[in-house]
Amino acid sequence: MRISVQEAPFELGAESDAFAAGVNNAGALVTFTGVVRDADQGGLQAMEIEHYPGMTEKALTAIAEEAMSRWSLADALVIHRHGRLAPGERIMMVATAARHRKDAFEAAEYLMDYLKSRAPFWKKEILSGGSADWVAAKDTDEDALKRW
Amino acid sequence: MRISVQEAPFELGAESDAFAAGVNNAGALVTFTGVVRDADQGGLQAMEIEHYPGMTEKALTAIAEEAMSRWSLADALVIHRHGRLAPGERIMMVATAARHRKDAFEAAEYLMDYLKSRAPFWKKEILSGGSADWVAAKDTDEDALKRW
Amino acid sequence: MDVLYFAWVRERIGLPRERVETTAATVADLVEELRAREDRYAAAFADLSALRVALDQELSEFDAPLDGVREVAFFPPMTGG
Amino acid sequence: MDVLYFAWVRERIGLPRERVETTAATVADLVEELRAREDRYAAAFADLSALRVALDQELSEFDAPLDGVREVAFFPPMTGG
Repeated sequence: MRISVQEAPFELGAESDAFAAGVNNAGALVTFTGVVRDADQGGLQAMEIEHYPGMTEKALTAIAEEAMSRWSLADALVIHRHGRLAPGERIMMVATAARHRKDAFEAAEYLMDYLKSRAPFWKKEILSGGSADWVAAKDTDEDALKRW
Repeated sequence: MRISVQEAPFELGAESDAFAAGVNNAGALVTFTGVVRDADQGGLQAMEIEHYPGMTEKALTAIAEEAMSRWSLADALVIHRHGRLAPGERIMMVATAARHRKDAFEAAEYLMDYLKSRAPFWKKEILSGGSADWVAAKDTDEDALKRW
Repeated sequence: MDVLYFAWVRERIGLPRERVETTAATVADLVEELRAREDRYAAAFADLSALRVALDQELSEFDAPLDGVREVAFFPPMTGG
Repeated sequence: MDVLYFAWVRERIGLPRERVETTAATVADLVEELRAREDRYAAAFADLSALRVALDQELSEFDAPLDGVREVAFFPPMTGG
């Protein structure tokens, strides 16, 4: 299990290959990657991601450990960036490995649902023209937790 | 959208990077990779994957097109190998890209469920000692189609 | 018409494809003709619930008509992924 | 105790963290003390339903006791992923 909270970019391909190389006899690997997309109204210049150093690592570790125990995963990976990101940059990724695909998919969705709403990150959209808006939490993201 | 039925190995990382580079303004990327794991009783020497040339490509294309239309994906990728594979080798992968994670996850699971049970591939386990068994289809795989 | 066999159906019958001249109206009729040929066919087609059929590379049913069909394939349930 | 602010809570109050001497029994009591200080605090804490609190880096509730707590953090609902 690996948790990384980092400002630096990460390579999706290299991380996927390294994760796959580290697991033994897992039939199913799932990755999810989050990418900065344009604001709903367009004109996104940058996405600033604030976090709570110390708590972030603890929260992500607790979420990943819960996933590991619920689904007996062979392995799990969480990478989440903070700082200023341009549109198209990758924000974060999770990866899961399990014997069967159902476990790998469910655990990856669980990780995503929890890190959306329970890990201390806050996104701010910087728009062309200079205005900036904190991204509001969505009811649908909170609701997504109820299925687990 | 890309469908590849091939005997040659594929690189998970390189395919993931190429897929990610090809999509525009998709916030969510999901990959699933299937790996040859040991037989339940142990002692797997190789996995032989037979397929139905011609029908395989048609079936995978139809499944991917259905996924693209159901979830308005930005893109989808299906790679499936045939021939003789060693334990630990990658059998197949799918990738999906969408604005939101729910669509990317659901579409990837849909692709997997359908290509498990509706694409003309058959797996044979070659065991140490020389015996060989065709892998039986699982009721759970057939049942998985009912949710869509 | 061309008749194709895959996986253990191919192994039981002992060949991957053959040309079959038939006036069978449906897939089920064709199966009856094949079963009557030799034991290896009877063995391969003993339990239709364990078999699937494709007509011209589309999954179909055993009661489907063969009118105009050029390629019939028999195989066990698929195990891809 | 150390009190930390994140995202728009930090922006409204105008600083990321401060040292607060308090005898407040619960988080809600501490919020009342902070609100009474200045308008910028009153503005930041106007609607508690829009806020979350962590005690020593664990998510908690506004009615939780502060006994033994060294670090309190206030922030809006999280938007990671």
